[in-house]
Amino acid sequence: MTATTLTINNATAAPLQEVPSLPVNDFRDTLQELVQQQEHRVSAFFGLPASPAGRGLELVAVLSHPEAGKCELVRTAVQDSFPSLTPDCPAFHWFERELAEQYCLEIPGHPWLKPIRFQPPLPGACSRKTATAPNLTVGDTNYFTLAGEACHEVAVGPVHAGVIEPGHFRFQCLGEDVYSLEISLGYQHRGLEKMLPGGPDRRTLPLIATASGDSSIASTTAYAQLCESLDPGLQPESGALLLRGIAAELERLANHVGDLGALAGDVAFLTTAAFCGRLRGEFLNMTAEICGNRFGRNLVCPGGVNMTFTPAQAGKILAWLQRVLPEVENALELMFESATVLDRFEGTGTVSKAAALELGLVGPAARACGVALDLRHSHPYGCYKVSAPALAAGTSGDVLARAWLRRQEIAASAAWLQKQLAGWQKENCRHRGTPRLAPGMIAVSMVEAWRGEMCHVAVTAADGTFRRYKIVDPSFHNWFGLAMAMRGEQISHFPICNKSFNLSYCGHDL
Amino acid sequence: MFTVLKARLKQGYRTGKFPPAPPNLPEKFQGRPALAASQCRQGCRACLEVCPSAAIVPSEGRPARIDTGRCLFCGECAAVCPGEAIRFDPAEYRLSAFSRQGLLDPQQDSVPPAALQKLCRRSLSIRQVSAGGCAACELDFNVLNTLAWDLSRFGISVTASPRHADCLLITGPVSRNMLIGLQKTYAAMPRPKWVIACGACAISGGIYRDSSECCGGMEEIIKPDLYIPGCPPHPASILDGLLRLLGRDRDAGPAPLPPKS
Amino acid sequence: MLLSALSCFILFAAVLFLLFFGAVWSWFSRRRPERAKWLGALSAMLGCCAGTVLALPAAAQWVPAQHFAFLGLHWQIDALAGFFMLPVLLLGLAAAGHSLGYLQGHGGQRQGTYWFFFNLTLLAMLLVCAAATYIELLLAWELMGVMSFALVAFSFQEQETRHAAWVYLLACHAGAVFLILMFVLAGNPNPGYAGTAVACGLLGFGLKAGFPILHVWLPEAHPAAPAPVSAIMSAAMLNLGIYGILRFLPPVSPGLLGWLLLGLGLSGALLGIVLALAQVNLKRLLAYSSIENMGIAFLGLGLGFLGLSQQNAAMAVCGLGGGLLHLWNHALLKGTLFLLAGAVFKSTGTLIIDKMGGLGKDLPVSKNLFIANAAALSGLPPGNAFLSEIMIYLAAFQGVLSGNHVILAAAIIAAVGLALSGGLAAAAFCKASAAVFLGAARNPRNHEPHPECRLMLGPELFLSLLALASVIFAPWLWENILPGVLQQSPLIGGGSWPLSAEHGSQTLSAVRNFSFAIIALIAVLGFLRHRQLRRKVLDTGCTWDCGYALPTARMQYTGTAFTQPLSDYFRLTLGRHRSTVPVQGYFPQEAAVHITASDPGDRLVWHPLSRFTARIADKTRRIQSGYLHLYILMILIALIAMLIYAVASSLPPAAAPEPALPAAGQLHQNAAPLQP
Amino acid sequence: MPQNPFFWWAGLITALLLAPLLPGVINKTKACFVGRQGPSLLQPYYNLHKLFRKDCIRSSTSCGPLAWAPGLELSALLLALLFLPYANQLSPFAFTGDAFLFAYLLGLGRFALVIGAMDTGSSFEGMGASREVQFAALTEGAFFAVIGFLAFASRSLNLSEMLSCPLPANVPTVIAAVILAAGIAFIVMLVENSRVPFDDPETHLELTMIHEAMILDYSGPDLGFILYSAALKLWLMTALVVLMLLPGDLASAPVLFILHLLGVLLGGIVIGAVEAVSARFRFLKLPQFLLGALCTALIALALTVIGTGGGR
Repeated sequence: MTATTLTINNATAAPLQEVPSLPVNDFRDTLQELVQQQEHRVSAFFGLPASPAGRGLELVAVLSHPEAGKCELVRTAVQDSFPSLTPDCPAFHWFERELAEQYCLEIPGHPWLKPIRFQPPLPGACSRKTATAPNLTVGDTNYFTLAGEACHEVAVGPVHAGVIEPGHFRFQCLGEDVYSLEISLGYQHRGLEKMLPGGPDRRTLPLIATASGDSSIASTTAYAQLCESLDPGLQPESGALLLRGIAAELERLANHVGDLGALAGDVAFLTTAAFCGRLRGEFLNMTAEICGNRFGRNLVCPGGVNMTFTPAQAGKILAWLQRVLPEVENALELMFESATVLDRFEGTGTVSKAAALELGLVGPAARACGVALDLRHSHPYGCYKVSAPALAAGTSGDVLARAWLRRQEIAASAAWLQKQLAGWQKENCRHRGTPRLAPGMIAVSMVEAWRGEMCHVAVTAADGTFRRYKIVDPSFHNWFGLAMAMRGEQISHFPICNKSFNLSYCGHDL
Repeated sequence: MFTVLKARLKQGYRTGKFPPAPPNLPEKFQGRPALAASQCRQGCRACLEVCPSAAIVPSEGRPARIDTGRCLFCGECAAVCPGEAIRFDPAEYRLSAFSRQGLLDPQQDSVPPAALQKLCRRSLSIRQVSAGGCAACELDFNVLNTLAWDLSRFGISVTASPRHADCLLITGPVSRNMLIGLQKTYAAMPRPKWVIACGACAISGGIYRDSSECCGGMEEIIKPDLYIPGCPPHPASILDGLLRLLGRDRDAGPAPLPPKS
Repeated sequence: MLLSALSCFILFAAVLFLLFFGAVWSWFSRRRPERAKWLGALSAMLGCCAGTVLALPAAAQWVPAQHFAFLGLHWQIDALAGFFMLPVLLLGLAAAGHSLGYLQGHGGQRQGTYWFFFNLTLLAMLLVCAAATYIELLLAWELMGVMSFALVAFSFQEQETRHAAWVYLLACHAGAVFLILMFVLAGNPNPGYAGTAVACGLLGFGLKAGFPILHVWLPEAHPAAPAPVSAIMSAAMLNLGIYGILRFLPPVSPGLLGWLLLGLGLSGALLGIVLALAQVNLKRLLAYSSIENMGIAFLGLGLGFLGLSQQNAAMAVCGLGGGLLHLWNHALLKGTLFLLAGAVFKSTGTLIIDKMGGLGKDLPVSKNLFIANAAALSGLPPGNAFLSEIMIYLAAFQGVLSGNHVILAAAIIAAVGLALSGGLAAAAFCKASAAVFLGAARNPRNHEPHPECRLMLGPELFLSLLALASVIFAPWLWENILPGVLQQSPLIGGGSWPLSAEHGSQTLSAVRNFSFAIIALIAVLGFLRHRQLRRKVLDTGCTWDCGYALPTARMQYTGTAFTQPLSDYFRLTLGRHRSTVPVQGYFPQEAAVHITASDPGDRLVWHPLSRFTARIADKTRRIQSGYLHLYILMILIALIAMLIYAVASSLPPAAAPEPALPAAGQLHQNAAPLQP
Repeated sequence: MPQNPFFWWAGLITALLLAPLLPGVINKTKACFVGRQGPSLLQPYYNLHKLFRKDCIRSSTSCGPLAWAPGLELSALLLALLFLPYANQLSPFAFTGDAFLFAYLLGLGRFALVIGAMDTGSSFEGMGASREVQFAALTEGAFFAVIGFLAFASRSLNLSEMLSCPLPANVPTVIAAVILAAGIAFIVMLVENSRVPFDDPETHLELTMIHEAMILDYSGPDLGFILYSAALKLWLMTALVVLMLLPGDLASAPVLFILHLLGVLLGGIVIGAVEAVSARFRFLKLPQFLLGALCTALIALALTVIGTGGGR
């Protein structure tokens, strides 16, 4: 095949001109070929308006291969319509729904073309359609319904029972049996993608950090890498990269421990729930010890990190970690030894490996199905180019697999962290700079957040500002996986299925 | 049973001593910001230019003030200030106020609602609604239910149904999509009822105050009775605010310090 | 107020005359619907009132038992007959009133036809109660069957109704055949036939009373008939099966009868209620609940007969009395519920529970009556059915205390079964009341629901008040009526010791007092709540919907969903069939689930049997060659075979061909469900 | 056994007053198990005090039952309280067969709650109600088997005598049977009161709750009624188990009074401990579990029959 795509490394940039612009049909064939025959993943697929007001829209696809460690870029220009790829490659379904919503693009052939965020069209959407865009009521769409007088719906959300973010779940049920679940989000939509073009400015970093509040380190790292790839003068030193890695693994530990505790809580296994709830706080406090904020809000910045980190601090955190880790092990042991807990987890909410591949699931949700997918290994970036925590794997794809996988990852990250902290030499790695971006470029930065692949893509305008900034949160890939996990389940299992995925609403809604 | 008991011995008793003992704050904690007028250089706008959420309010003739209701506690202003006039007090976590004005000037703060203190002093049910937040405020509010903070010992609980709630705790800048849900939840609560805005977004819209998809916080929708600043607020700040709201100041420790002038 | 024998006779004749005359006259004036309606209804109501004046003193033994010949036949009205006449009369009165409202809109000749058969059905039921010998019983029984068949077939335009009516007719005739057999065999001096006679009697009467497996006609016929007719059939006509057993069953040892009734009762109670749980048709649910309640009554009687055989007076009295009391309580409650189901049907035009919902706002009085009667029928205090159930529990626990291991085991299983059926009944009636009256309307109705009809409300209220009254008067009923009633049964009264009402009457009065304590407490608490809320502003808001913008009525449990876990648990019994268009692929476009529950009696017994007979019939068709000489040859062979058999066994040859009859009856009944 | 009605009345009044303490004890125990301070023992009282002062919100879907259900449930439980022999003193309201009235009064309370829940037309409440009737129906059998055992062991049909009669302590099988039956009664208590491992009163997840899901729409005094009723029911059933295990001829009435009170509070601690150490079962497994409970109760009865040589 001649160069139908542009191949670049993770966290690098290339002139937009070099990305082949194919006719729509060739574009579709290329994507289909890459995804179906060559097992590529769809990492991002988004619209790029020619100009804020005028007509004309380009579609850009970023595909990655789970082993080759490269990203394939390809684009096409469309008018009002783009024939759907979903019937052949289900991995595109959510992206196409997003395109239809953001740019009023017609996607003929899409089986479930419904809004995913209930957001008004973005600037640059087909102007003819924008005028007729319906005044949306959030959550008002044609849900799939089950026929039969006896059937009923259970509608959960947007305001859920616990302290959780809002989202709407529509179950098609008959009593306790769930026949199908449809997830309708958008309640957390804050217009983030609308606010980013024109940057980077003083708001950009805080905005990126709040894309998904529990993955601030991962988001800001992805953003920093983008800026660094677009500004050759802004190169972080190795210590800063390592500190980013340390913070990212602490974030992973905190969230995984918290998730396992929440899972225990949902089956009313009080002790582990309580212990893990506290232990999660310990990891957050370690992050706060490094940067003052429990979520690492102002740690990572383009060009390096915002904080100093001394061997003394490293020693303190190492000691702290060594005190906490046996307690974590103890709390988890308790849960995984309890027969009643295992009985609830085993065989519940199963997703098959085939479905995980076809739908393009990422992160622990995919790894638990036996899909070995980890950007720290496949597309190494930052400090992971030197060494990365061991790759965890599961097979059965049920709640137990997802819980067990988290336990493995906790062990792997903890071991890696201990090694890095023990070897910390640098006195000061603080370094920050103001990005001056190269114009007319496209850059891709993918990081392995604790939920999985997070992909940021930026296209710069002629004046060195962002023309388009695309964030693909791992949750964006995984929400549909949760819906699949609930097919044919008991409705009382939904909370543990949901917790075992623990997806981000705000990361999806942006 | 025995493994559980063994684990319990290993894990120990973990409810923190805060309050009334001061909380364990990290060294680099960014607490209440203060702007020392004496060190502030006339005509210098460095802090105004870097502040991502316009939290520094300039005023004619007088030194600028810092609106904690907008502040993200990122510390950029302190970093760029040539006179080192801005300082984030690493020990001052007590940030809550009972009026919007109190966030600008703690001395002008109003008193907490007396009816609430009479009715809910020992039993407060909170219905939390997340309205466009980034999940950080939610997570740090959730932390209060863990062993270490143990909200339940003060008689404060989180309920599933707004029908059981006395208090609505909002996080997030109130996205347009969440407005109906928020209003329905408030309407579903039995009277008397109160509202808490938790985090910069809920108070003023925070970093999203300019977004066309957000309503810029609670202020215009339902007037809050308690404001808890921060992005996200530290659990200690939230707990302190809740206890002050309930009139359990003795539990909550010493009164917040007046800002240094 | 003693009535002389003569006045009794005159009253009896008057009742029969009123009913008959009303029937005939409304038939002849069927071209004038208004006249036919009022003639029929008034005569039925007057007849029932007059009948009550006759039956109540008889039941209460204020007058001695009366025997008289009338129309050349022998009739008697004693305590037993009076006791079983009372539900017929009271239900007849209520149903006649209710029919006036229910039949509104039925013009043409239908009114006259309806009242003709209605009055004659009542007449036949009274005659069954008053029959003194076999002949009268059989005549009245057959009349009852045919007349009520016509009522079941009232809405004959619907295919389902026609099918139900045919099944019912076959069941009636099969029952009659068994009864004839019973009388023939019982008259035979050969003791070897006694057992068969009892078996035939139980089959014949059991077909009417809804014995398990024999019950299959019941859930077909009751929903098909107009609601007032279902009320009469379910509340009064089923009882007559038990009446037949108590009065006409050939002598049999109480122990054997006790075990039989206990087994039948327990299986009937559990089977009935498990099936009721799974129903989506409101009247079908009520019909299955009738099977359950008949089962409970049998359980009581069975325990009572066991007590008799054990010479355990407390057990015998509590069991027999409790069983009879339960029949009475069930009659009032189920009558009301069927009438209410009629009101629901009139209002919505459907009986499918899953299509309803939110009717409580349109029919407020009916809703309250339905919930109250449903709770009472689930055996919950302060309802009247609890009084009879507690007596049956007492009987069972007397058995537990008796010291006999076998009785102990049976009694504890009976008690546990009764408890289980009580819990399931509560579930079934929660489903019925909730899915019909509560929540929001599931389907947008195509017409405005009719307002509550006073003509229908009156009888419903009347029966409910009677149910309340029977709580008040239960101890009196227990002490003054039931012993006398039981004494009249040849199966019981022949015992060597008198039945004393002492057992249990203390319990009944205590329960009655506590029932009123509950009502008083509710009133007090209601008042307190009212006072507490008086000074406050009461807000009204929609049910908590998680803040979703557009909640719909589909977001509430349907009746089927409500009982889905329990039905799934009993799926082996229910034979539930899910026909699904499965949810397929990642983006399903269409899917559906329809659940049907089939009757195990039909599924496991009658359908295989009918398939078998159809196969046999298919094979024997070859014999039907159409050549006359072949038939003559066959007759010859048959005659010779009979001759040989008669000579060999030296028995009267008349008895030999008889057993072929029931088989034929069954065959018809089984073939019926196969009709398209 | 000496009768002293004063102690029965004292027991009744204690039950009415101290019932809300029991959930407090359970929560405190759970807090101890995980190492936190936990809510105050008196927290349930504070909650009730607050609720009775708040306003109500009526659901517009409701057509009545939502308003009267809490009162009906409370009245049923108040009456049921009259039949227990507190401190092993015979209840002055006892009559032959009151055990059945006791059981059915609990059923009435449940019916009221379920109808009230269905009145809201909410799928969560429907879900809770559906589960409630399911488990209640299946528990009923086990409960009656326990009553059968008690009736046989005490040769009485009156709950007071069943629970307070001295047992043939010299027969080991009977002792074993009593413990077995009390275990079943304890399980019945856990199911009836929606405790772990059958239901979880803590996780506020609509989709997995039973009791909590049914009361989502009550507010103010109505919710207060319901919470108080729930506390009463918990006290009632715990006292039942305690009285089964407390031999009537053990001591004098004042001592028995103290013992029965301590027993109930200890019951709260045991419930708390059970909740702390076990996860909640799958709903699908519960019916088998309850069936097992029924069989065990029947085994207890059989043991007694064999132990006492088959009756008198």
